[in-house]
This record gives sequence, structure tokens and C-alpha cells, in this order.
Amino acid sequence: MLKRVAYYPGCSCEGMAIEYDQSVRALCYVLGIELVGIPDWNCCGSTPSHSYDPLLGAALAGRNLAIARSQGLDVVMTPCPSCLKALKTANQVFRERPSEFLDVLGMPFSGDVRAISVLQLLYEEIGPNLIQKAVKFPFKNKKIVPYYGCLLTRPPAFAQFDDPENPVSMDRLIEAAGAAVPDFPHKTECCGAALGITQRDVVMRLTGRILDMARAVGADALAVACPLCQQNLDLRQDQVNRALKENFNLPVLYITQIIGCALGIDRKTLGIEKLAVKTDALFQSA
Amino acid sequence: MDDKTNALREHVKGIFSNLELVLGWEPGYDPLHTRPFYVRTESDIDRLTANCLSFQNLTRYLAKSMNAVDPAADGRKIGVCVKGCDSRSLVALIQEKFVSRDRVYVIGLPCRGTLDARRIRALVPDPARIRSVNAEGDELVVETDRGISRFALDRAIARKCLQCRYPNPVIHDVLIGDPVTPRLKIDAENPSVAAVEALSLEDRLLFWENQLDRCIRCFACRNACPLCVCQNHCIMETRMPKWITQYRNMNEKFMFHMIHALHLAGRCTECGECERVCPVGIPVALIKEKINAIIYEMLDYESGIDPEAVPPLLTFSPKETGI
Amino acid sequence: MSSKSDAKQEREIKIVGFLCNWCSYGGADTAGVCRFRQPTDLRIIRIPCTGRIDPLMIVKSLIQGADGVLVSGCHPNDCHYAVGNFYARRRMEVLKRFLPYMGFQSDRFRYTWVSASEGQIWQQVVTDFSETIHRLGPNPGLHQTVDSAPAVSWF
Amino acid sequence: MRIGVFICQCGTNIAGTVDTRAVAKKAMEFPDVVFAVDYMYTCSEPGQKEIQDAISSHRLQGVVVAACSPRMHEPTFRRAVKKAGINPYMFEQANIREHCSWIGTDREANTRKAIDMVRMSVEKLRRNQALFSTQVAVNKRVLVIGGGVAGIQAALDCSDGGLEVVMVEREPSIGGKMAKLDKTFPTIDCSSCILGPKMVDVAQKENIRLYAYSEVEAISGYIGNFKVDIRKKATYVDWNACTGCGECTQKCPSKKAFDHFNEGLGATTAINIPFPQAIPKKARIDSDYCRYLTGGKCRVCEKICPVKAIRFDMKDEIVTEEVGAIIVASGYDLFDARVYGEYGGGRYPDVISAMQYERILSASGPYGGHIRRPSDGREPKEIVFISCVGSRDISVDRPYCSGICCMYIAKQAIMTRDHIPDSNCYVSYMDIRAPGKGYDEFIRRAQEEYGVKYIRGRVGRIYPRGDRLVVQGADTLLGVQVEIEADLVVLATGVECSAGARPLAEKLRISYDQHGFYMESHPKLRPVETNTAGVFLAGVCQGPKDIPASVGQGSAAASKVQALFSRDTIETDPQVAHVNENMCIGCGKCEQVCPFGAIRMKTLRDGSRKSEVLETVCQGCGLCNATCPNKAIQLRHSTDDQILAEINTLFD
Repeated sequence: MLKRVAYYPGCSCEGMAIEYDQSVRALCYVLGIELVGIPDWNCCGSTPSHSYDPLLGAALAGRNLAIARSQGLDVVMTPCPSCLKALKTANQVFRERPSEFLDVLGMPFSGDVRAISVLQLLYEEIGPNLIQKAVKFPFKNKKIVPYYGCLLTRPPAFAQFDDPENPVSMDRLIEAAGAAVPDFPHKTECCGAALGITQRDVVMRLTGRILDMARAVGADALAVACPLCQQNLDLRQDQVNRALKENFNLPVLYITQIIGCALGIDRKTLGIEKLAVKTDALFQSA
Repeated sequence: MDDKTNALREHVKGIFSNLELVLGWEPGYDPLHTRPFYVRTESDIDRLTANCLSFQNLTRYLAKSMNAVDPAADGRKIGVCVKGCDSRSLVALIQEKFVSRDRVYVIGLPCRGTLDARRIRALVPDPARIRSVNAEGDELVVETDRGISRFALDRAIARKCLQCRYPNPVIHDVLIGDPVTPRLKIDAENPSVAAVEALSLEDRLLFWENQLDRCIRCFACRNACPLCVCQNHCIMETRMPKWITQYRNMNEKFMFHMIHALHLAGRCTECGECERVCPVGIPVALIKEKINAIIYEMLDYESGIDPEAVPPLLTFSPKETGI
Repeated sequence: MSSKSDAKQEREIKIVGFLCNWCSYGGADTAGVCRFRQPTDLRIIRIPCTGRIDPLMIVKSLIQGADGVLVSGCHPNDCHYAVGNFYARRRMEVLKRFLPYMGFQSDRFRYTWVSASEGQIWQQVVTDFSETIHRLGPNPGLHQTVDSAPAVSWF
Repeated sequence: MRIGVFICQCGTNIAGTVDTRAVAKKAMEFPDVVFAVDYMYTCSEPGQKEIQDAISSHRLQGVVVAACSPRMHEPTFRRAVKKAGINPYMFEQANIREHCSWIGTDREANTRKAIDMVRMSVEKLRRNQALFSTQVAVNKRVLVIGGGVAGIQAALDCSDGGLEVVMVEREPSIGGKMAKLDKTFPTIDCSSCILGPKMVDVAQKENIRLYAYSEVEAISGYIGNFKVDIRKKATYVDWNACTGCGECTQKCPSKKAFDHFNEGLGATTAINIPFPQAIPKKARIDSDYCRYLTGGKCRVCEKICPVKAIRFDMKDEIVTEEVGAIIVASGYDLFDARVYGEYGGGRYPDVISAMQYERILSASGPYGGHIRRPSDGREPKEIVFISCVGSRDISVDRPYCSGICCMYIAKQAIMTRDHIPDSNCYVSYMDIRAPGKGYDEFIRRAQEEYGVKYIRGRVGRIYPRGDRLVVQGADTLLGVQVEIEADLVVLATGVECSAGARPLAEKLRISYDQHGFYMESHPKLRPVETNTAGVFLAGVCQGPKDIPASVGQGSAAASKVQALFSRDTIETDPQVAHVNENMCIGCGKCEQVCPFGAIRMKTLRDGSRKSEVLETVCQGCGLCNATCPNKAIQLRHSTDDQILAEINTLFD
């Protein structure tokens, strides 16, 4: 089992998704995993950089891997699927176009630093069994549905994690946290992503579908592992209600918050109160 | 008369009635040599000798010169004296079914190294004056008609002995003498091979050309090799197929040694006999030692250790990847 | 080549190819049928199976002056004779690692697996290997006499 | 030796980029060459005549033809020189077309290369020996592996030709996949009505010996003389005694056994007869479900059986059969749709495979031929068929087309509309592949006459809504997203190699492609032969195909066997290994590496050990030759001297 990983929070965990960052740190602390900060880390480049120049995008992300390597670490963990994609792309571009990549990067790069998501860390390195044993406050009689979004398992050859179309890693983790997991067909449907800024109606429709399905299968809450998904499902839930004339009231928690709660970490540390949709009902025992 | 020789004679006396004959050594024509000796009668036993001059690998005589395969011969076994290196040749012969384990009685002699006549000559320029040589601890005591001189043993023993990893016989029915600590670990890098590899590619070619240029194709190396089982049916001596011609040039000399080396790939047990007998001083064994290193690295295999193992180039594994 | 003297200096590169009849020889045929352009340096010897290859054939070629030796057979598990290429693989890999020790450029020898349908891959293999050999230049062969040689002392 | 060299221009195929005249001229300088000429089409009738004339007028003893690939025309030229009185192995072919003229445009370089290639051929030919085939007796019995429709056809054809047939079938009954089908396309023939009589024939033909519920354990030997060990798996019922009355199946208390024949829809008893038309119609105990075999108590069938055929102590048994040829018709498996997580196969009961649907449609199926949903037994009204599930998809390592799904979907849709006239059938497809006779018309009937709605595009997801299934996909012709609320979804699962295909291939020493389908000798010209002499292929084990093609191959393989058996002896390929006993030191390394067991050691009168080649077993790979340290064993026609001569001549 990994004991020590480099931690790359990415920009959203510094701001909008700070509760994700808080819960990841708290959970890893409790699970005994040392998160080593990457000194002077920089933006992974996100969508704009690779749209402008793929080499630049790769090099931006690659710089963080190179720094991690210089700290003697060979695994970088990031909570954000988009950052994860950027970090993995850096390694791929390095393999395909090494000399150009190194030119742009301008620092030593080994290509052997592995990037993993926090979900991967929890599922593959720690595993549901260990987590289940550590659970103190299981979510009894609650139904929580996992929502994976588009990036965590796809494209399969790139993600190399879980079943691309019917992932189960978060299902198993939620079960470990004591909640029931109903079959949730929309677990990998698109939430609309960044179109929330330019074409909000698309997000309203797509996010609405996901929420609708979650309600239909009787979920008390959704679990996510992506800041952008969380934003669309949680922060925009009010907007969705208005646009679709609905009255969804589904808390959307990060998987780290869910496991954190089950492990007995207090809700404030996990940043639960920062969520837009109130979670009180979820924590009342039925 | 040293203790080892005495112990050997005593042991052989005790068991000789059960043996058809014993392969050993006897003193040679000068104080620097012993020679192979077939103990056929009780009275021969007192001619047996075992010391730092017992360099011949006697297993070479086992395979072809006697019926060592058929265990039913007459119920009596063939005794054979082996040093650590010789024992590996014996195992290799058993692996290749040239010798039946049931047919041989293996007398193991742990060995601290055998002398290299060439190196002694470098120490004592006029060998005719030598009356005796003796290993005493870490020292070599040379008695000449001018007196006694002492040298560090390491200055006089063979190259193969200086990098010995198996001084103790890997199989034996009896062990005469105490086990010896190996000079190198089993997975240690071969220092001689490393020395050649330290040269540039161009220099390596020149080095080998310079060495092999001396070759007169006398076949001494082949004849001494216990695993050159073809002997007088050797590919080098036939022109059908014509792998090699009688032309005396570098191409043919190189080819000759490449054939010898590759025929021993995965089989050579590094007894060093080929190198010892070379009349022109070519480090012939050094070629094979590299192939052994490759096979050890690639397939984790050493010849002459496990009597049940199949030589690696006579088998395969479908799962191997990366090669 | 502009003049005769040039032609002599830049003598034609010759690469010996040992191709198994069932896969790679067929792959080379496929490449031909598809008119996949390839360098002309290769001289193919048709053998039944890479298992037929004695590494000494490769040594012989190199000593005789071949600028390159290319061995190609069926992909592992696809051997027409079931296992011939598994044996060949070990034997050739030992040789490949051994050649530089004797002072041969190991890049002059390559072994690969190409099936009868992989015309395009065959084209790539031939093109790439020919380029490698052209980069290395003609095989200088062995020196027939040695004036001075480096000494090696092991002990 | 007097050698003639013939340089083929192949029209302009060679002459376009090779100066054939110059090559011929140069060839005259090569040792032993007494005649050289270039010719327009050497392989043509007059071209062959030219060779034959030159052989007699120049008293040639060997011939080199520089032309196309020997893989193409070596047999042609060997025949031609043989007719003119030269041993066919005194012929060499230089491949100056595929390996030279076609791959470069530099005429000078090509010409130099062609000259080298001719020189190599001449040098090899100078070391050729006349070779002669030997004759071996043929055991005129044939083994058919697999009792599906391809194997049945092959067996019946062989049997009709008077051959003794041994058939081995893995399952308790023959019939294969076809026996499970309700109807066949494009004629909507009742599958069991057309297959049934053939199955009965297999059982009744006196010269067919059927081993059902058996597998091939080991194969040794060679063309004309194979020895086959067959494992008869324990059925726990003495089939000699069992009459197939079915009493036991009525009374068996273990009624939850997996029903393989019905693809797991419904259940069967632990002791069962797979289906009413089964051949042989014998009961078998499924040891996974039998109460006595799993729990030690019950033995009801033993008490009930009127002929006392139950044998709880039965063990697998190995029997040996000797045959002269083998037809492999080992069939295929269907793709496991659970691989596609987005379709929910295996999770949603109303997402089923097409084979399951076939059983639902069948009157002998679990629902008696009434179309019902597995979940609640309701008759579905909206039915979606999804094609290419496990076909033409690189992401699941199935890049090939299964070739049958387009057609069987159309058939199933037509059947559905027949059964339930007020139903709606949708087919989601990528392309429609209907190249057979009457096939495209059939698809059009489905669309036009039966109103099946064809939607071009992939389905992205299936999820339940209430008790129905939402099928979400794209219509790429209209460029819109499509959502259909369906009652039942049928996945047209593709074809993949049978799970046992690879191990069986290794026993047979035949090769298979990357997807596990067996390799034919030549994809165009030898489609039912393998590269192991005496082993033939039929049906889907060689590659996806439909029933008529499988039957065609079954007949083709049978005719190949009959042709082979039409002679009492067969000629062996003389290009085999040969031991020079004077050189052989008896080390046995050749015996150790031979993949075919074609070498054995013998002891001469003087006690020396020598190796010996069984020429009929030797396949001519040359592994022994490469292994032999002193080259005492030589592969004829590819000897060391011949190969060395080819190398040496390049660097003279």
C-alpha cells in the first residue's frame, strides 16, 4: 500500500472546491497516507492550454511531475479528474514526442511518475475492505448513488481504471461506508461540464436528468469525485429547479466527505457545511 | 606427501573393491605437472596424488572413453576425482545423458586453486631448475636448485581459479578435505569479462583479433573440453558441411572460435581447460564466460548445477517477452 | 553514384535476410504485391522456419562481410511448426548480446517477427533496418593482420 | 552440373524495373550455367515449353527460374521440369518480382539485386540433390471434432463416401449452435426441422462412431496415421443401457440446474436430456447440481430408472482411436455482452442476448414459443435490437465483423412482428452486411414488409425506467439523439473463438490467428486445409460464417479427406531431415527439440547411439539441423551447405 504520495490539488481545490481539498487531506491523515506538497506547483493548463498548444499543455502539467520526481516521489495524487488527465497527458506526450516536449519543458523529466486520482488511491491502494473495517459511523438506511462523470474512467486505454461504462469503484466505497447503493444508470452520463458558463440550458437539461434519475432510484444523496460535477449538481441545483420547474433537494457530497463522515471525522473539518444543498437529512438517522 | 593425497588414497583403498576403476591424477614428468591416471588395480592407489597441480578435468575422460552411461555394466561404479569446477562438468554431462549418475562414484575435492604453469614461469624464469612446488596456506613454496622461494599463491594460480565461485564440488559421494570459501559470490560479475568490456567496441575487436591471430587450430582447446562431446566427429574437421575452410586467415580463426563458443552456449561449466591447454596462450575460456554471463542474466541459468535441468537453448518458454 | 571510384568507395550495402517461408517470406511477398517501396539492399534467403537458424549463420554472414543480417519469422505462438521461433528467439537474443563483446556492432543484426499479412510492417522493418545499416556504413570486416592491439589485464 | 537460367519479364511487372536481358547475360558467367535467357511470361504454357525445350537441347540438369514468388509458382515450375525429365527438386526459383521489381524503381539497383538473387539460386541449386517422395499407407478413417452443423455435414459426406468416421462432441448432444436456433435466414426454415434429420443420420449410420460429451485429449502421429486419445467425460449414466425414456428427469428433485441449452432461461433437472431432439438421446447427470453427488443423499434416479443405467461411480475414460485424417469443426462461442457495461447485460433481466431470444422464439424453448419478457413474463411491445455487440469494436479486441448478426437480427425482428403484430421493432445498426444469396432482399422485407425500424447509429446507454428500459443512442442519418422506451432489448452478440480453441490447436499442431480462429493454408486457395498435413477445417472455428458457408466447408473438408483417401498410400514431402550416421554422435539433442516427435534414438550393433528421422512424421522445420552441434542431421533441400553457399556467394 502506498504510504506517501505527492499531492497535486489543482486550482479548483484552492477555491471553489476547497471542501474537497479539506476532506482529502483529513481523510488521508486518518488513513495514514502522507500527502507531500509539490513546491511551487503550477496550473495543469486545464482545457485552454492544450487547445492552444498541446505541447504547452503537456509541459505545464509535466512541470509538476518533474518537481515531484525531484522530491523523490513517484506517484502524484490529484483529486481533480481534469488535472489527472493533464498529468497523464504529460507522460504520454513525453513518450510520443520526447525531444519537443523536453524543449518546451526545459527541465529534467523521467516520465516515470504515475498520476492517480484520489478515487484510485482509495479503491486500489487502500481498498473498500480496509475502509469498511475503519468505519465507525456507517450510513445506516441511507441510499447514496455514485456519480463518476465522464473523465474518471474514460477513455479506457488512457484512464486504465475500473469499467469505463459501468464503473463500480465508488459503489464499493459507498457500500463500505455503510450506505446502500441502488443501481444508478446515469453514473457516467455527462453533467454538461463547463457549458454551465456558455450554454447554461444544456447543463440544466443534462444535470436535471442525472438528478431526476437519482431521485427515481430513491437516492438520499449523490457521491462525486470531480469538482466540476459537484458544482453542476450541487451549486446549480437551485438553477436546475428553477429552469425545469423541479424541486430537487439532493445533497451532493465528495466521496472523501462521505468516507470521512463514516470514519468519524467531524463535518466541519470535511467542509460539509460549504455544500449548497443542505445535508441535514442525510445525517439524521432514519 | 600432503594430507589431501593421503586422505584420498586412504579413502580409495577402503572402497576400491566396489569400483571398476578410479580416475585420478599421478605425478607428472616434471615437478610442475600431474597427469591423469586410471587406477585399475589396488597397487595403483599409491600413485594417486591430489594437490594444486591436479588441474586436469577428469570428467573429460568419462563420457567417451568408457561406458559411463549404462548403469548395468557389471554393477561396479567408476570412481572419479573432481574439483569444484570439474563437478559442474560432470553434472552437465549427466544433464545431457552422457554419464549416468548411478554409474559414477564421485570423489569430491574442495579446491583452493590450481597452478598455472605459465604464471609460475613468470615467477621462476627457469623451470628446469624447479625441484618441487607446494601450496602452504596462502603461499606457494617453490624449491629450486638455488634454494627455496615463497610467493603469494594468488600470483601463481590460474585465472579461472582467481574468480572461482564453485570451489566445492556441487555433487559428490564423498568429500575429501574441508569445504573452501568461494572467492566470488555466485551472482558476482566476472572480473575478466568486465575487463574486456571496459574496452571500446573497436578495441575489443582488435583485442580479439590480436589474440585469435595466434591460433593455429591445433584443436587442443576442443580436445580438452569435457563438453565438446563430438570430438572426432567435430564440425571443424569436416568440410561437409563446409562451415570452415582450411584457409589460414582471420576469418576462419574467428569463425572457429565462434563455433566453439556458441556450441558451448548454455553448456560450458567454466572449467577453464580450453584455456589451460592452449599452446599459444589465447584466453579461450574468456569468450565462453561472457556467454555464460548472458545466459545467467537472461534466463537465470547456470550449466552444471542441477542434474535435472534442461540446457536453456534446448528448450523454450512461450511466456518470455522482451527478448 | 557519379563515378567508378565513388562506386568503389561507397560499395553497395548488402543485407542478408533469413526469412521463414510461412510468415515473413510471405509478408515480404505481400509487401511486394502491395508495391510498398523498400530499399534494395536486402538479399533474402528463404528458410523453412526461424528454428532452422543456427546463430552461426549470422556470425558467418557478418564475418564474410555482410553489412547487416535481418532474421524474421512468425510471431511467437504463430509458428507454422508451433515452437520453432521460441527456440530461435532465445538463441538469437544470446547472440545479439554476445556480438558486441567480440567487437561486432550488434546493430548490424536484428531479429523480428512479421506475419504473412503484415506487408506494411515488413516495409517498415526493411526500411528502418536499411537506414540503420546505412548509418553504420559498410561492414569493415575483420583486420587480416593486427599491428597493435590494446592490452587487457585481468589480474 | 549443367544449369539453365530463365529470367521472367512477367510482362512489364519485372522488366519494367529490372533489366532482365542484363540479368540473363550476367547469369551466363555463373559457374555451371550453360544457358540463360529472359522470357515474357515464363509461367505461361509457351514459357514452360521453352524451359522444357532448353532442358532437352542443352542437356540441362538443373533449372533456375527468376520470376515471381516461389510461394506462387514453385509447384508450377517443378511440374514443368519434372515433365522434361528433371527431378523437381533440381529446380530453384529466385523471387525477383515481389522481392525486387515491385518494391523499388531504381532500375540499376534492382538489376544488381536481381543478379545477386539469381547468383544465390544458382549456388544453391549446385548443391541440390534429387529428392524422392516415399509412400506411406493411409488409415482410411476420419476423425471429426465437433458435432455442429459443419461437423455433421462433414461426417455424413465422409460416411456417404464409405469412410469410417469417428465424431467427438464436447456437449452431451450434437447439433451445436444450429440446434438452438428457432428459424434460419433468409428462408425462415425451421432450424431443427432441417438439422434434425441430419442429426438422426449421424446416430444411425453404421460407419459413424459418435463420442458425445467427450473431448480430444491428445493427438500423435501424422497424415494417414494419427492416434487420438479421446476423453469420455463421466455422465454417471450408462449410455449403453439408457433408453432416453426420461423417467429420471421427471422425478429428479434437483430442479434448479443451469439449462445450457436454453441459455440459462428457465432451469432444468440435475439429471437431464438436453433437449427432446438430442442425439444421442441419453440422460446425463450434472454433477454440480446432483443432490447425491454434491450432498451424498438422494439416488432417486437410480431407483426410478427402469433399465438400471445410473452409475454414480462413473469416472472419465480415455479411449484411443486411429485415423488417417482429421476434420476440425470445433465451432465458436458467442461474445459475452457483460463486457459492455453501458448495456447492462447480466444486470437487467430484460436485456438479453440474441441466442436467448432465439430460445424464447423457439416452440421448444422455455416459454413454449410465446414471446415474453424474462423479468415479468409480460409480452413486450417495444423491442430494440442492437447490432455489433462484440463485433467491429477495437475497444473490446473484436475488430472483425461476425458476419451473421445483421441477418439473424432481421430474422428475429420479422419473427417478432409475426408473433406480435402490434409490436414495434427497432434495429440499431452500424452498417448492414447482407452479401449472401437472397440476404439483402430479406433485410428489405424486414424494413418494408414488416416495418422494422432501422436506425443507423450506436446505442450509448440502456437504463431502466420503471419496468421498462430506456435505450439511448444516436441516429446518425438524421443527426439526432434517439431515446426509445423499450420492453425488451436484444443484443446481437458477435462470434468469438471457442474457449477451447487454442489448447485444441496446440494438440493438433495447427496455428491460429490473434483472435483464436484457426489458420487455413491459404485464405483464398486452400481455405479448408491447415498447414499440418491431414488436418482440415470446417465451420466457424476457421472464422465467422453463416450456416450455408459452414455446411459448404463441411462438405469441402469431407471431399478433401475423400481425395486424400482415394489412394491407398500418400506421398510424403521429401524435404525432411536426414541423419548422416557417420557423423552422428548420438547426443539426442535433435530428439529433445523436435516439435513433432519425428526423431528417435536407436542403438547400432556396435552399441553406439544414433538418431533416426521418421520421415513421415518430420514436417521439415529444420530445428534439429540448427540444434545439431556437428550438423550430422541435415534438412534436405535446405542444408547447411546450401544456405552457406547462398551467403558466401554474396560476398565473394
